[in-house]
Amino acid sequence: MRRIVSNISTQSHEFKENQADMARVLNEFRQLQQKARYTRPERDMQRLNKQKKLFVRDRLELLLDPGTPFLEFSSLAAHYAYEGTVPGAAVVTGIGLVSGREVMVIAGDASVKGGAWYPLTVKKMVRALDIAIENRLPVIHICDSAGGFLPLQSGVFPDRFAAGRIFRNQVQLSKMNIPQIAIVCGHCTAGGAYVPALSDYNIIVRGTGAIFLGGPPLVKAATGEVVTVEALGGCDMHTTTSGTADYPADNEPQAFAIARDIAAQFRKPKKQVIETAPVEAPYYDPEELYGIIPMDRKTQYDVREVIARIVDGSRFHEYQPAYGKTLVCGYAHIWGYKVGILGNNGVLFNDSAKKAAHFIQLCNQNKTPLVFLQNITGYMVGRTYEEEGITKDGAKMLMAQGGSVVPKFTVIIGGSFGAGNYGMCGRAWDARVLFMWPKAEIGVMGAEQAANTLVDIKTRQMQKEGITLSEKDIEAIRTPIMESYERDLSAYYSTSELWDDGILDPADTRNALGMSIACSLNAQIDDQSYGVFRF
Amino acid sequence: MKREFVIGSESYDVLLNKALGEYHLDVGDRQLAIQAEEIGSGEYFIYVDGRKQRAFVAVDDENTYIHMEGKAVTIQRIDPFEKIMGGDGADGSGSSLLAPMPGTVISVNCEPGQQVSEGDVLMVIESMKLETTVAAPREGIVEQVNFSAGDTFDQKALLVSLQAEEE
Amino acid sequence: MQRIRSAIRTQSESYLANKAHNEKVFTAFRERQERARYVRPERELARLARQGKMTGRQRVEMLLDPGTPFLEFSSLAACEDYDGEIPGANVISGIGIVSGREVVIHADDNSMKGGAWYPRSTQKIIRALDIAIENRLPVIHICDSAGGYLEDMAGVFVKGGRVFRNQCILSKMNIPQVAIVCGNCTAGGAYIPGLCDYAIIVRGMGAVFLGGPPLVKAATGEEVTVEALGGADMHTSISGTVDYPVDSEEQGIAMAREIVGQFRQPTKAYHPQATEAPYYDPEELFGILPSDIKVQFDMREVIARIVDGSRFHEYQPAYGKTLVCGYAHIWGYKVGILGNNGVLFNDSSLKAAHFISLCNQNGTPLVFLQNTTGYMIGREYEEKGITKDGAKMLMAQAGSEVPKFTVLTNSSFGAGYYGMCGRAWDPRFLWCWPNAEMGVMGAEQAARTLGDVKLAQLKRANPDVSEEEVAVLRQRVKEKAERETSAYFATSRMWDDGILMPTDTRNALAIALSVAANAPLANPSYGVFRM
Amino acid sequence: MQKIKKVLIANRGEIALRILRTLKAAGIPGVVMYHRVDRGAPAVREAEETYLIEGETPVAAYLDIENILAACRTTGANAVHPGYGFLAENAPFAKALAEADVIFIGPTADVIELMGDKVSARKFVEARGFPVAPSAIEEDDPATFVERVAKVGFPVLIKPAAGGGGKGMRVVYDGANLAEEVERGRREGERYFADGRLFAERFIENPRHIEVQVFGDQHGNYVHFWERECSIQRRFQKIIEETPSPALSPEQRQEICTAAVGIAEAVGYQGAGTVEFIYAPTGEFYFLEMNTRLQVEHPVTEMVTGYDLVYEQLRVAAGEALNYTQADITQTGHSIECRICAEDADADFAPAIGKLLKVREPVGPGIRVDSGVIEGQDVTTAFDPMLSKLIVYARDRQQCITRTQQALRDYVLLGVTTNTAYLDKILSHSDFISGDVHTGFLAEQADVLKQNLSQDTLDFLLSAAALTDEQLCNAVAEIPELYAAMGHWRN
Repeated sequence: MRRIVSNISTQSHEFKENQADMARVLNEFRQLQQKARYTRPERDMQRLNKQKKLFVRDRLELLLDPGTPFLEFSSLAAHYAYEGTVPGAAVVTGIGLVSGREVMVIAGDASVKGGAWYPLTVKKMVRALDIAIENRLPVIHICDSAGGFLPLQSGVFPDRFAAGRIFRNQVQLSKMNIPQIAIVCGHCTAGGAYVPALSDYNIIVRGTGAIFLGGPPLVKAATGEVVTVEALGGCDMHTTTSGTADYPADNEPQAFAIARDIAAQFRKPKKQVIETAPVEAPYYDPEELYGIIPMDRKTQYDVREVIARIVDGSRFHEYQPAYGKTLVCGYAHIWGYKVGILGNNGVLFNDSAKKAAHFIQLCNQNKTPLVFLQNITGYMVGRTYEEEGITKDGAKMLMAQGGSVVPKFTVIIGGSFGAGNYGMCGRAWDARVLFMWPKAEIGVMGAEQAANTLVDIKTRQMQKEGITLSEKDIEAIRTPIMESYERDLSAYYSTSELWDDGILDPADTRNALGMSIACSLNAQIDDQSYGVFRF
Repeated sequence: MKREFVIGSESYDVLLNKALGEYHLDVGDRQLAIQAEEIGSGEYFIYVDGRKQRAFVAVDDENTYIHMEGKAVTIQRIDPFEKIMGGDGADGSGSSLLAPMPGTVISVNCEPGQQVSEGDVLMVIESMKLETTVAAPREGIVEQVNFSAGDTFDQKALLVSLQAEEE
Repeated sequence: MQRIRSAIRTQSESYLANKAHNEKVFTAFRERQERARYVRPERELARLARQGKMTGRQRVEMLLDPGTPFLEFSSLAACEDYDGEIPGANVISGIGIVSGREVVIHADDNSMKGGAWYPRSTQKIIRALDIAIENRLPVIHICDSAGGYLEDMAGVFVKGGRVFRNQCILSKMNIPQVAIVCGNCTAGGAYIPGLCDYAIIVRGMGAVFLGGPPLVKAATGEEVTVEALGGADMHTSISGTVDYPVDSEEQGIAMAREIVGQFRQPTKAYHPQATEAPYYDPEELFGILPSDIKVQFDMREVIARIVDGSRFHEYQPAYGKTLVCGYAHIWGYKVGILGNNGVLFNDSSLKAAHFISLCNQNGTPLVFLQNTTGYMIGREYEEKGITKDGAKMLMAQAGSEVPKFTVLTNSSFGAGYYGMCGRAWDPRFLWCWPNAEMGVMGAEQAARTLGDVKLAQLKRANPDVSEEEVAVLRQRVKEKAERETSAYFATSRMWDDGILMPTDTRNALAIALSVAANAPLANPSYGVFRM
Repeated sequence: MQKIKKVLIANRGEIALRILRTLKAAGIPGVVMYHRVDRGAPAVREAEETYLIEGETPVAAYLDIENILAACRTTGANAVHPGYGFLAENAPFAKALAEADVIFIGPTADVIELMGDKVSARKFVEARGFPVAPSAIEEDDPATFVERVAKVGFPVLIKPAAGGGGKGMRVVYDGANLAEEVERGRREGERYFADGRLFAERFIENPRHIEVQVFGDQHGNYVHFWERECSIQRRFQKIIEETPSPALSPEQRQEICTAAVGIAEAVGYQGAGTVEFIYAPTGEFYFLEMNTRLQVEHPVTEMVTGYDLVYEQLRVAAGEALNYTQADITQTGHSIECRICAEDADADFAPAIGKLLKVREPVGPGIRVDSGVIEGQDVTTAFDPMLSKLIVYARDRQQCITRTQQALRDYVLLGVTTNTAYLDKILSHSDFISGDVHTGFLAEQADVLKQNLSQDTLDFLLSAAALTDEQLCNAVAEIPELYAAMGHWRN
């Protein structure tokens, strides 16, 4: 495989400007992430301390194999929700290694509102369990939650992907023979009690862990019975009397050590075999991405420069290099795993869409996972293209992509607009994971375009009512719309709403993809099959 | 994976990993590229960042003995996770010893106020034609003994209780 | 199979009181549904007349085989969103019979805001397509939408992709789809016909393009007419994006019927036996359902008014009596019914897990009739392992291979809602009765708990709170709790597949049972039961 | 040597093997008696004939005279070599053998009795004009012993009248707790030697310990085999011995050796014996005691003189006459012996136990290892912690030191903590190299002699420990390569 020849000059003014801009953006991103991870009100930390409970991040370090990576999902979930008072949606999820096994970790963050479940908490947990199901990953639940956040119960409780889905997914995992461990470090009340109960193995920490369908106050209210937490659902009761919990632990570190021991008993998954090659670091420094990604999202740049900084040895076998050039397709290796990459280099035309459909089929046939690098404003519009059947060519691409049996991975590296988001395997299309870069944007159309369209409508309405608007009036309407749109388009908004699995530092993309691909191979790849292509 | 290596009174936390065929050892904030080549039974060439030493190594359950650079050093190996595990907690540090099944007390081997160690026999009971010893699950002071020899008891009867542990 | 002996006396005071109360509740529902279906602003109807278009609902009626039922989904979707201005979320969806085949119909409701897609619209389409996937039903799309509602595009766009993803999956599953393009299909919407096996376009009315003329002009400066850019003739003769040109909507619908007539009839996983009407009049349900949600009623009385001949083989009649389990037939289809008769105890949970396993073993679909306040709490039950017994029930229920159907008859609170196959547990269909309430806890309890919290907050800020202020706060919290636990709140958000009149339950379940048989049944298999 | 038909070796460890080797070379059958705990020991393995003994403790078994008499009866051994330690200087034992008509390879019982008792030995020597340090003997008047000790002058050394090997010795620096120390010394004497009588003498600061190997036959011939320097001691026990002593001028050497032969002659000594002297920094020397047996450190003498002292013992015991004169015995070159002990020098010489997992003895010119252990053997606290002796010979002292150091470094003993590195450290000390040492040297230099590991060595050690930790490597192998390569990455 040939090495991509980069045309980037790291000494150029443009590069340095881009780099400085990215430094600013990344700095902001890291600060936000740091804050979401570690900054807590003093009294919450004191409370944990008083309860002899560990901070969720420390729990993770006790659980995970030392010196191994952890791919955290959606660290900025709920960033814009609940006035920003629920960092990370009060739960930490991610893939890590425990006793050498790839596992999904779902850890309630009791330092945020006692670990109460907000609607986005539940969404994040359900998503993590979906990832576990899709990738057949054992799950380790670290339970420490005050329970559903009552004022928002309607967002937590009833819907298909609300809290019930957590337990439903647990059952599916069990049915699929994918083990789960629950470590009960705090209270598991009401529905939450089912998290340990539906786990194959559970550990409960003496003195702090408790499991009950109704806690002492509720019991008192319902039946008048007065009972202590320990007697109602404490460690010793459940491990000796009810059998609802399996392993008593004297303290949290011991509980995590037990969990590690349990995980060591898990059968190792039989991995789907795909093509691999010896691992090679990218020839070009991934940090050069900072200077490659333009300051202005609308400035076009060559996606090959991105590929060169993600793949092994910066080597890339480009498929149909002369055809449908607005979509770059080809094979490469990431951490040794062979992948088929589709990266946008402009608007999707008929030929680019057909090229995509063809290349996706090839990858399905030879069981090569797909990586989509989205930087797309959509499919080409206009008479020529409609006459050529842009819709049905786009539909071919969707049919091939939506019908794929190989795992798909999406990184939104720039814009993700219109049907391009769909064609390039957006959220609705079941990418195993979907990440965004900090400057990425996602929406039906760009903010400016949307704002203009809306202002047009408003102006026409006013005109109908006989009012003519001055430039200033129009600006006054436009500006707030623009601002609100820009927010809604931003990666931060997307990640807040869990439309993605998290924002990535571009230089982290290689590792994130490497881990995601490795995990995806726990599920066997079916034989290929498609729907009907509209030819 | 981590180990705590103890040499004399000094303790060293190390982290070993193997990436792309190469072992790396993290010691403090330094990372060493290391390798061992067994050249004879218990005899090795050890490479650290490209430098070489010959070493004789013998290992038993607890220690590693290394003869290198003309001297022998004993290194105690501690798996931090096993260290945390300690007891399995199964018997718990619980305070109440409940009868596992109905039966008769054969003998009482402790009295209230007595200091007992983990594993001390507190009572011998008989049921289902089997004699079972009731042992102290942890160190502590006997709080209450609820039966005398010859007494019968029901399942889950509180046989002996220990004073609660100080927080 | 024995007939249930009803203990209801239709002349009793409580019966009559209940009936009076429920008639009000049910009438209010009917009125609300009528409004959502048919009442439209004059100017919208005038616009349609001007364009020579039928309403979405008229199109559906014309499409269906005459004299056959239509099981509409979520007729009151979005009824509590968007100020109630987007009736049925601008989408009509349901199961009907076309050319003798059961199909899912998705028709854009063009009679409000040009049929624009709101977030709830795409949600409703996606749900209809999910139903099609789960039950292997062909889909007929009647397209006539102004496109995504721009002011809420964030809510439409990212999740909306699932419409098209589901279309691809249906195609991959060999389940045919037909699109009738009666209006503009712009941007993403263009993919609905694009991804269908068969697409029909009405000349002069329908158009398909990724970007309409204004967008094209803005993007490239090109000026082009709708017809030239994406009209019937262009697509059916030049691009090949659409298959059949037709001259009118009526012709389009007729063409669709002809196409559906070509579909292979599905192989059913199970078949009905001869049917029998319920012995007891379903209308009596009006007097059985209590006027106060806290008053207990015997679920057997409900079963007696839903199942064939009111016959019911009750399983373990003496054990775990707060859950009624047994076999019955609905329109000839054998079902296993689980109905709540009180709080779920350890024994009732074990009974449920056992009975569900039996039904999976013998391939009997499950019907859950919910009236639950949850699982029993307290020391004794925790010691007996109520959580792990509940977990067994969940494990059996969620691990089920047979189709499941859920009806919320009265209250659905706490984990009981989950155990009895709530929304997250993938019942093929889930309906609420108009009187039903759902939530983590009952409205009263929620209002009390939340009110206490809010009051404490208020008192921290202002220690001299007046009695009136307290009363106002309590009232506000109570109203909010009541609203959020109501069936309307639920159906607006599509936590269900629609509100159902109790008397319609028998028919709805029968249609559901029939379509569910399109998907083959897998052998029973479960996760690990925590013993 | 017709008189000696078969020799019972009434000892264990390295000395048993060392005696056995000479017997084998001389063509005399040897029997090795052993306690069960020693069943894997090299002497037991190499012996053609063995004899199992029992006792309440392993030590008691070797000390049981009846055991030995029975062994002789059973095996038909008509001679017993006691080695050193155990019953080597036990007069009743020598008597019992004589009564049983078994040859005791050593001096006569009365000589043992005379010289084995420090007090009587001292009196005997003093009376015959040999130099003796100021002292007090308890027996003379037990009631005034403490006062008399105080009169000897501080510091004073109190030691059991019977005994040796440094056991039960204590230095008292002032009168404050003298009575208490005396009492303690008595108890220890009773415990070690079943004899609580004490003896005190002036403690000479920074003395050297120099001893002379003497030999006598049954025909009135007496020679010496020159001196040995034994000043390197820890807890009053020698761990490095050498010959010639770097401290003596030829005149002094002659003087001290002549004195030693004189004492041997005075007592009519038969066989191998050692006369020990205290050698003060000022150059005076005093008689300390006489050991009526072979010494642990005898090999250094063998190395520089070329004689097999065990062989000579056999000959004398068989009644043969020394067939050489003093002039025939020359000191050539230099020899050092290191006692390899199972102990932790860095933890106050705490005895170490364990299984010898790996043993690899040094080899090379001038290197002799007298070992009592082999790989796989358990080292317990049942006996003395000495595992083996490393004896090195070279043309001069300087070469001998470096050769010894190299041999120590090459000596692999794993599984039990030993003092090889400590010995190496001593040999590297500039005072040792210049020969400027005394019996308190090790205590004085304890800090300097502590082991310290350089960063570099530590890196290698930790690496070796990690890479040979099978469990650790297995756990590491559990981590898929990808994750190991990424390390502690966080997004």
